[in-house]
Amino acid sequence: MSVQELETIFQNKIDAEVRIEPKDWMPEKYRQNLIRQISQHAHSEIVGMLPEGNWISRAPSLKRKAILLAKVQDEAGHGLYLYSAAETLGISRDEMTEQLLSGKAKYSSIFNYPTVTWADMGVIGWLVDGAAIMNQVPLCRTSYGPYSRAMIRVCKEESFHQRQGFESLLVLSKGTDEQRAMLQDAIDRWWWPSLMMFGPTDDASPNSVLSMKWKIKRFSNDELRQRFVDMVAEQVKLLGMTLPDPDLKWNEERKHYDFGAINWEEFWNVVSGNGPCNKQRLDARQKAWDEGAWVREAAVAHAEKRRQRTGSVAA
Amino acid sequence: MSVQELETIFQNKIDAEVRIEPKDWMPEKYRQNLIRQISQHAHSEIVGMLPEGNWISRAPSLKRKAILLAKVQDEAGHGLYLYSAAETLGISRDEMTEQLLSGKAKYSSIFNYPTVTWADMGVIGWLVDGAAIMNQVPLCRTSYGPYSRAMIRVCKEESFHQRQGFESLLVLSKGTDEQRAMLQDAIDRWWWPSLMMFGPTDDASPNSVLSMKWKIKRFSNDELRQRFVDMVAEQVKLLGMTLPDPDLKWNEERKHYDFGAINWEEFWNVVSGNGPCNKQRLDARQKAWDEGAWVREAAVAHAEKRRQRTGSVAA
Amino acid sequence: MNKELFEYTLHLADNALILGQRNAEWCGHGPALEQDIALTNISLDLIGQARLLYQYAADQYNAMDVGGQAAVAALLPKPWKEFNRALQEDDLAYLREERQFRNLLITELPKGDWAMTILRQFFFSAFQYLQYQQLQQSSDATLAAIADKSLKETAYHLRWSGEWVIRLGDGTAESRRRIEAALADLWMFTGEAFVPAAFETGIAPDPAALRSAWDERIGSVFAEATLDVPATGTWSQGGGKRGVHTEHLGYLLAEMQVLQRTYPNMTW
Amino acid sequence: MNKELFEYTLHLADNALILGQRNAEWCGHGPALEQDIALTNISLDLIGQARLLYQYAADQYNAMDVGGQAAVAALLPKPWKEFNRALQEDDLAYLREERQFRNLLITELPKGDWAMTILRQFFFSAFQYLQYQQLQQSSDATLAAIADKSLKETAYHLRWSGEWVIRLGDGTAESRRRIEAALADLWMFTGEAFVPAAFETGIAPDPAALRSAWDERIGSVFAEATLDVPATGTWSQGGGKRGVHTEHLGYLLAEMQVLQRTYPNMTW
Repeated sequence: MSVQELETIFQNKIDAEVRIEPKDWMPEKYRQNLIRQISQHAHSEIVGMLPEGNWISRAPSLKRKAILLAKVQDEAGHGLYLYSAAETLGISRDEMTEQLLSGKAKYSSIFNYPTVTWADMGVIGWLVDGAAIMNQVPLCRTSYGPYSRAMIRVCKEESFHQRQGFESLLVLSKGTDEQRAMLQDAIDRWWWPSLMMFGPTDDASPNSVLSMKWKIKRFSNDELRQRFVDMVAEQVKLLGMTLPDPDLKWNEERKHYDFGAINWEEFWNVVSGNGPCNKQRLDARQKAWDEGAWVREAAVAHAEKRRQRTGSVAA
Repeated sequence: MSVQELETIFQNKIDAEVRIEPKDWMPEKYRQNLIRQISQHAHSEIVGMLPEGNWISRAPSLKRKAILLAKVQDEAGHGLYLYSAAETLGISRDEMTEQLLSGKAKYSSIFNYPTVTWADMGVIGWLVDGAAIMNQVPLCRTSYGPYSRAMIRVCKEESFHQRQGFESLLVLSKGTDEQRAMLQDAIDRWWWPSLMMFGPTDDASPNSVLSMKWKIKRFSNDELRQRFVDMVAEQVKLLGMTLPDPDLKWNEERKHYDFGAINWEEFWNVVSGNGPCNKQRLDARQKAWDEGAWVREAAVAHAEKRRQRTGSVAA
Repeated sequence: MNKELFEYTLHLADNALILGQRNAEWCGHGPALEQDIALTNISLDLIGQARLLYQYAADQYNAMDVGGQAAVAALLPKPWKEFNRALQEDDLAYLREERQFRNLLITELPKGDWAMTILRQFFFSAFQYLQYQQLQQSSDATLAAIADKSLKETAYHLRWSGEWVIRLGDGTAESRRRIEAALADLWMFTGEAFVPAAFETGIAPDPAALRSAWDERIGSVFAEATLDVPATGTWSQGGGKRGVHTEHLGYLLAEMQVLQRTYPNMTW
Repeated sequence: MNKELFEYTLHLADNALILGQRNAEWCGHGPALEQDIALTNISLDLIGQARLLYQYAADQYNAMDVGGQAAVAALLPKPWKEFNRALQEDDLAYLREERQFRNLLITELPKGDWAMTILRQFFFSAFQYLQYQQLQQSSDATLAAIADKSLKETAYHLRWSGEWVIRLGDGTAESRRRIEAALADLWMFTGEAFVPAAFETGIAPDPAALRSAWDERIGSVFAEATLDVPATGTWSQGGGKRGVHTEHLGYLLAEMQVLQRTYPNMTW
């Protein structure tokens, strides 16, 4: 079959909502696009452990400590599913880790902001996980089978995290003046970075067109961002808090909330390495990787010794 | 002159209270004895920085933080004077450090106990520095000149530390119930180890006889210990606290306080390496030494570059 | 009697909490994702056990008569005395002072490298497993139930850490060097568990009776790991069970308790 | 006006305290006794400066009328509000929360290795020296007097740290590698000092005016150290002056404040 014929079959499958599986033929660009996106998503889970991990040791109750630990652990699990999904496309976890550490692969810029108070834990669950879910739910139907299946598991757990996050904020919102002030402060700091999580506006989003055609993506950045604003603008009322945007208001005509201009200069700054914690996050991953090297080597060496012993017994 | 004549001259000087100076002839055993004692004393100052250093970051007021920092810094200074005094006997600071780290040279066992609460800072000043001064004041008249002069400076500062320590305990003793309980607890933990600082009883003290003859030492361990008990048994009343010894009581006949039996098994255990913090203290010194190596090397290399440049300019 | 049970319950809870807290420091920093997840699991199990035990200790206290409460007053968190409400699990975890903690010293030591963490976990789990086995038979129904529930978890911790001891001992030269260094640091902290404290009487089983089974377990794993077991009967550290801790615990508590100290008696 | 001066005084005090606290971590652990002593001296100087500045801030507050006090309420330590006594230096150091601290981010970064500590001290002292020089001329007599007293100390810190930058830059390959790594970590934290905060108006001199003199000082020492000065005008971290700190400060405060949080309002 010619490449053109293969491409036609491929696109027909996509259009018919048939999942592409690892052994199926796929355009090289589709494969590369997926590797980029899945590994970026996996890296985001792993780097995303750090800002929340920052408060595990200081969680204010044992119940919250356990919830937070379990949540960060889930993120490690998501990283595992996603690395596995990407591996079906012919790249190893070690290669992906190399790309993360060298800066070649990206991760979500939101994790380059510091977690400054305990309230950040709940607000991350609510806004950051909320934005992530908004991005991710459509990915449960994405055209590549292993990715879609990984996302179904991820989304289920993420929704749970988001509910937990919001629940912890409800507790704060009913708490003392200090707790309410802490909550408002956290919302003020995380609101705009959360909006940036949907990526550049549609006209400035280079990879989007092809991703839509191949049904890797199903909604544009701006569509998803608007949905998120509409959702959060209502939820924040339940907390008795406000969003730090004087331009936020319901537009009866559009049946959507209008909102103020996003500081794209900050966005590109953080993406290009100049966020408050970019270096700190990569240094932490590099350190874990380097300090884990002897452990991974020992595990391999021991397994090899075992194998040889079993072999010689069998022989 | 024969060695015997030299020895006679030497002992006459000693008996006439003339100080021995670095260039004077001295018996090899006198030299070795002094090196052992002075370097042990220097090491004690340096290792002694660690238990107190443990509370610098947590001192409960800025005034106390500054006092504690300055005190620990003074101990570094004492270490410097004493290493310098020992160096006049033909041993380098690096050699002495090697001996400390290898375990060949000892330091005062008192520093192998952990500092558990803030009250330990004051109690160390009062009891540990108090016992040290009791040991050290006679050393201001010790027969070896550089050692005697170093000790005059050391003792002056130590007395100041002891007064400061006691003053901080007076504050605690007038404080809240918690502060008083913290103080009594610290006294209970440090009392017996402080008594052990005077070393084994006279009949079990191997180096003492010669040291007395050479006027390196001037009072026996038991004499000094008794003076210390007599002093502290009175001072503790000013604090409204008690010493943890049911046998402690004034003996009208001896005009001294009687006191209970010391647990010499614990003493020898700690001396031989089995104290609560022996390994921790040496590990800390080893770490500082190892991590400082590149710094010391850089300083030497830079000085050498400078010297060469100056040389070539001059040439 | 009540006092001993209360203090013993705190001892068990403190062991679980402090080691859980230490292990949690690895979360996000493990040598590989799988190990990160496994150690976090252990940490979660331990914190879960601590919660059950603190709740039980609080229940005991709340049910005591005035005389019983007075007898354990020295173990209670001071700030709580002004809250005017029943004692709760978090009061015990977050508001007691260092001298009131009854955990074994081995649980509070810094996490060190992976070898230190693994070996400490192995030593501790081997003890805790035997301790919970004894407690399953306890006449105290609540302790027996908690032990029963926790035993499955601990069996897993023991197996997992034992496998890692074997991997590191019989892995590379580097892993062997590291686990031997960890052994040199840790061995002196292993004896404390077996020396009965004043509160280990009556309902609390005698820990000294567990020593030989523990030795056997260590011996068999070490044999497979090609490691030498240090001489038993050597000198051992102690103090944790009477609240005299290493210099490490204070820092751990300052960090762990900071929010409860800064914002006392709030709901989170 | 009063508010700005109060907040500015806290900013100066927090800078000195937090860096003093960081440097004190070296006490007993320095690369050689002489350096241990020298860095402890710097730490002592900084803590001494912090005490004068906190005392002055407390004096300002205690002398304010009700309106003035209300305007700075958000900067005050909450527990103090129940002490029913005048504000004191230690209340400001020990009982404010992280979001209330106004120090530059560079002062709170972990001490790192000797190269990191030295280079941070050099960058900071070079700024503080210029800042105190400006303040010597201040119309606020107390600030002018504190600056005047502190300037001699700071001149020494600057000279000492500058000499070490030269030693490390022009020492061994290893020392050069390390100071270059420290530079890569620190440079992005150097710009914050020069961006005026809302409280740097009126009595507080304009820090932006100090940039060129600072650049010059850095340039001349770096030249001698054979180090390259990174491009100026690159992106810079910020947030410390409005209380948004790095993830490091919370841990430092938890440790530093633990006794005052555990035993509030006692005399030590």
